[in-house]
Amino acid sequence: MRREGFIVLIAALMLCQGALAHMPGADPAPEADLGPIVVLDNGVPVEIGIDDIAAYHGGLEGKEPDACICCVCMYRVLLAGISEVWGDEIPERSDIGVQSRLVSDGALHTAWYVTGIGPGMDAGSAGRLTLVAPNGSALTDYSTQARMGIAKNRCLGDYRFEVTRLSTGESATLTLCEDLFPEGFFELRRAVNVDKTATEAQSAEFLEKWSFLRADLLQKPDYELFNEIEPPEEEEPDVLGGGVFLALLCITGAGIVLMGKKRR
Amino acid sequence: MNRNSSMFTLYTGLLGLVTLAFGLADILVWAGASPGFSIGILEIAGGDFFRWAWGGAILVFGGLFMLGSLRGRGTMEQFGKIVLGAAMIWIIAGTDIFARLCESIPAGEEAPEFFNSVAGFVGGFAPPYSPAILLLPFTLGIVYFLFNGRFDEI
Amino acid sequence: MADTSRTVLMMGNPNVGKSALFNRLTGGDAVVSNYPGTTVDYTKGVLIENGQEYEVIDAPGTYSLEARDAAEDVAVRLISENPGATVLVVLDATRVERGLYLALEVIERGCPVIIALNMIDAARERQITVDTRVLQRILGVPVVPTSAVSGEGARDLAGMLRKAQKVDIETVRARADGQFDTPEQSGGCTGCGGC
Amino acid sequence: MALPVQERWDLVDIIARKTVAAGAYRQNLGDVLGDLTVRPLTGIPVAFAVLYAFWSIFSSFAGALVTDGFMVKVFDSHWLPWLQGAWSDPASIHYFLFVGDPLAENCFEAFGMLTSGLFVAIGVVLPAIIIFYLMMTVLEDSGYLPRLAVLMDTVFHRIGLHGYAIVPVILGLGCNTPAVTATRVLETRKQRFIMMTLLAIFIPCGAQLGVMLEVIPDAVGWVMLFLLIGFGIFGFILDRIIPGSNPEILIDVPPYHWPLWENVTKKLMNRTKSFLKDAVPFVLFGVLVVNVLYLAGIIGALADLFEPLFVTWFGVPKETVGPLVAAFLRKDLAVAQLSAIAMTPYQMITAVVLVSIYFPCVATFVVMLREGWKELAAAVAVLVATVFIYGGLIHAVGILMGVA
Repeated sequence: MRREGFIVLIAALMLCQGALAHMPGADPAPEADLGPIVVLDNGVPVEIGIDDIAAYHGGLEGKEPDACICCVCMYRVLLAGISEVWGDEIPERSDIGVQSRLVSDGALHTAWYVTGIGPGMDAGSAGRLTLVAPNGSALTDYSTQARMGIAKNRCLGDYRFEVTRLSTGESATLTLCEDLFPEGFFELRRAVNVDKTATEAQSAEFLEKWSFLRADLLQKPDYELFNEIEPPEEEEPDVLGGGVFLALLCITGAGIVLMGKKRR
Repeated sequence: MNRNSSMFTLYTGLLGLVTLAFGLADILVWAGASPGFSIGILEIAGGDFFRWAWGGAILVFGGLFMLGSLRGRGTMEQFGKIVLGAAMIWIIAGTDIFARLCESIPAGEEAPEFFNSVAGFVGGFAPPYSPAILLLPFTLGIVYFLFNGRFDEI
Repeated sequence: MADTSRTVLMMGNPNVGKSALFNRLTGGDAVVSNYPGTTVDYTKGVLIENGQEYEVIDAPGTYSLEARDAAEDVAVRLISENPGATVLVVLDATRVERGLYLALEVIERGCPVIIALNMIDAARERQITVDTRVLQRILGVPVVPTSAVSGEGARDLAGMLRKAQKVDIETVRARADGQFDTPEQSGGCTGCGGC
Repeated sequence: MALPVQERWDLVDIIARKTVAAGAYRQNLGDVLGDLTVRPLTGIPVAFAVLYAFWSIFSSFAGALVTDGFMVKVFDSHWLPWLQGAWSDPASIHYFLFVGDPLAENCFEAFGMLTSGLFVAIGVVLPAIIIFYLMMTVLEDSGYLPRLAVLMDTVFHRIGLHGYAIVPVILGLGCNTPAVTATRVLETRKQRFIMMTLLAIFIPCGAQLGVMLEVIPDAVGWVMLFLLIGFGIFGFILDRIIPGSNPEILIDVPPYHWPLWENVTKKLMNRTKSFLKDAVPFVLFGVLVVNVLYLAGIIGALADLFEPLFVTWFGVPKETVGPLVAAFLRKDLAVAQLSAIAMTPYQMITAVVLVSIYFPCVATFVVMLREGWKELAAAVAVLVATVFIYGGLIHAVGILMGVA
């Protein structure tokens, strides 16, 4: 091996390492294997992944792409809801109606992005989004202040959604399971985010619980997230098929052994 | 003897072709031509590189060995190639069956007990099967010749 | 009981079944595999036959005593460290020539030698016949056909160990050159070559 | 008294002519198969098939059946809760050393000597070693191994070795200690040094394979690929750098025969026993020592010291530095520890490859020392250089492929 070549190689290596030495030190979201939401935009299929949502939400907030809990939650609602209502069909954007009691920015932006209503999108058609107040009436004031007022007292009941197929009126209601939320999550949230009375330890605890919740929302199957979705049925083992196979295997094996013995 | 010989040639030729085709199908499904497929009791799941791409390649070679044995006259070497081709099928099918066996003895992670129920164990061997397992009964002819030492007649 | 233990050194080409034969003789557990060079170091074991205790050493396989690699080195060292030892040369009955070369080398060193014609069953299967009687007459040392795999001949071999002979290479050459063009039928005794 | 070589051969010839008669011999199927499996055109596919069978059976038996099927359950839902309940005083030092994390829910993440140490040794590594040696023995006794040696001869010649180098390589996949002894099948000091060094660096032992299979089943293929490539590259370089000769040898191929059941079981017993005796104490003891070092803050200090190197040069997250440093003493558990850290798949592969090419275990050190301390020192020097260069190289490849 020529020495020059070797030196060049090492130098190239060094440069490579240097170029990537400064990676953003953010806590990476856990790997998730979520299928994209597929909708038709005037007949053209559009695939929407969680990364697109993160980018849109981050963009509206003027921040780095970020998939917060509310984004992920609404994403899973739409994914599950569309498959519940439409089955294998692909919905047209304008046919999707969403009702949400979760009124946060993340949920709003995600629903906007999927239904094509939101600002900064050149969607050809758009669905309908309704935010619902805790008392059950439709919210009319979508301003940040109004929504913040509601969001103060966030509780489990706010995680209630309805996905509707506007053309037929079919709909599916989805609520999050209670056991997803760690003990005292909402109290902690209020102390940290709303009242700002949290100690440093409490903030850290909240951050940890928050990360766990997000990981669950990203990774758990639908039936563990939503009360309305049943887990897939355990299949009964096919004893007959297996029995036939094993019997054949044993008979043939014994036959071969016998044949071998006879030959000797 | 002559009749016997041409029958055997036909048999190995067909078996070789089918093995080759199954092997190629394994690789194609893995490469993404189809997201796994299943007809009747045949299933090619794809996905796993080791099982489907590597294992498929071994089936391809098994088929090629058998087809390769057709060239030339009936000699020991030809029969050796046929046996080697069949051995490739036996390796893949054997490891498939062994994997099923290993998976169906324990009860599974969720269950509290250690051993699987008898029904669960037997059910672990239910169809659908991989191509290599389906080829298994068709290699019995080769086993027959192997044990009878009659390969000099073919 | 001083000096009652004799040393038997097992030598032979690689992969002729020395270790398997060693296990048969001593009940030891030397590692046996079907490829040359499994034994890279020596293994010792004890064999008691007719009240005589033998210390058996299983040497690594060698083609000659020229010490070309680490394993042969060990073998050559063993033979020079145990000058009075009986050398049990193990031949592969399917490939007698190669083993004979080593056997002659050992004979030339003046060691008492006994030969085990191992893998005799494999030779039979391949229609190779080795005339043990003629071989033992020419060489002047006992030759015992064995099969370490089936255990055939192992007992005989143990019994013959005490009959190992020192021979002069020149007499071997003389016998090989002439006397046995028509092997004489010396009826009866086929047991030992030196008597 | 000694004859010249030629005369001796002449004498052999005469004697053989008088005693040996070869009858009409008909080739049997075994001979034909023996021949077909060394010819490259047919032999190489067969070798791939054998490797396939080897790995498939290994992972089915050690992974799916014994470890996942039974051992995980035994250790996680019976042994661990019992031990955590029975051992007094969770806050004490001895609790930390022997039981580890009082909140751990599985034995992999408890990191105590009697939890993780025992689980890895008995639950993960032992089944892997047993099935590995069983298959290895069958390969040996059937006579396939020398055929593999013939096939691999050309490849090994590129790195200055010859076909029989496959024997220590395959043995090394089980445990490096017997493999180092088996390097004596090679002729010269140079060859044996190359082999020993490559063994220590690039051949993961059965313990590591078992743990990898258990913790990161998807990445094992990539890790093995990187190790194989490294084996080739560094073998090639070492062959150029180290003085000495590479003699040609004649590979002797014995006929196939059926393995004898008693021989197989005897060998399996012996090898398993010597593994239990030689390696298991090291695993347990390694866990203990690392725990002590953690307590004393030494691992932390080393981690701080090496952090810049690991993070910028190898491209792995900073949390991995602690486990990577501890891996010097406890390779198998390091993989388990790594698996608990959030990182990209490529970083995981890099980290696991690093662990594999690190210092061999203490037992291997001891046998290498027996082969000569100069060799050991040189091997260690090569090792340090290799870890540095190859770790960086893998990182660079990742960057170029855009996945790092």
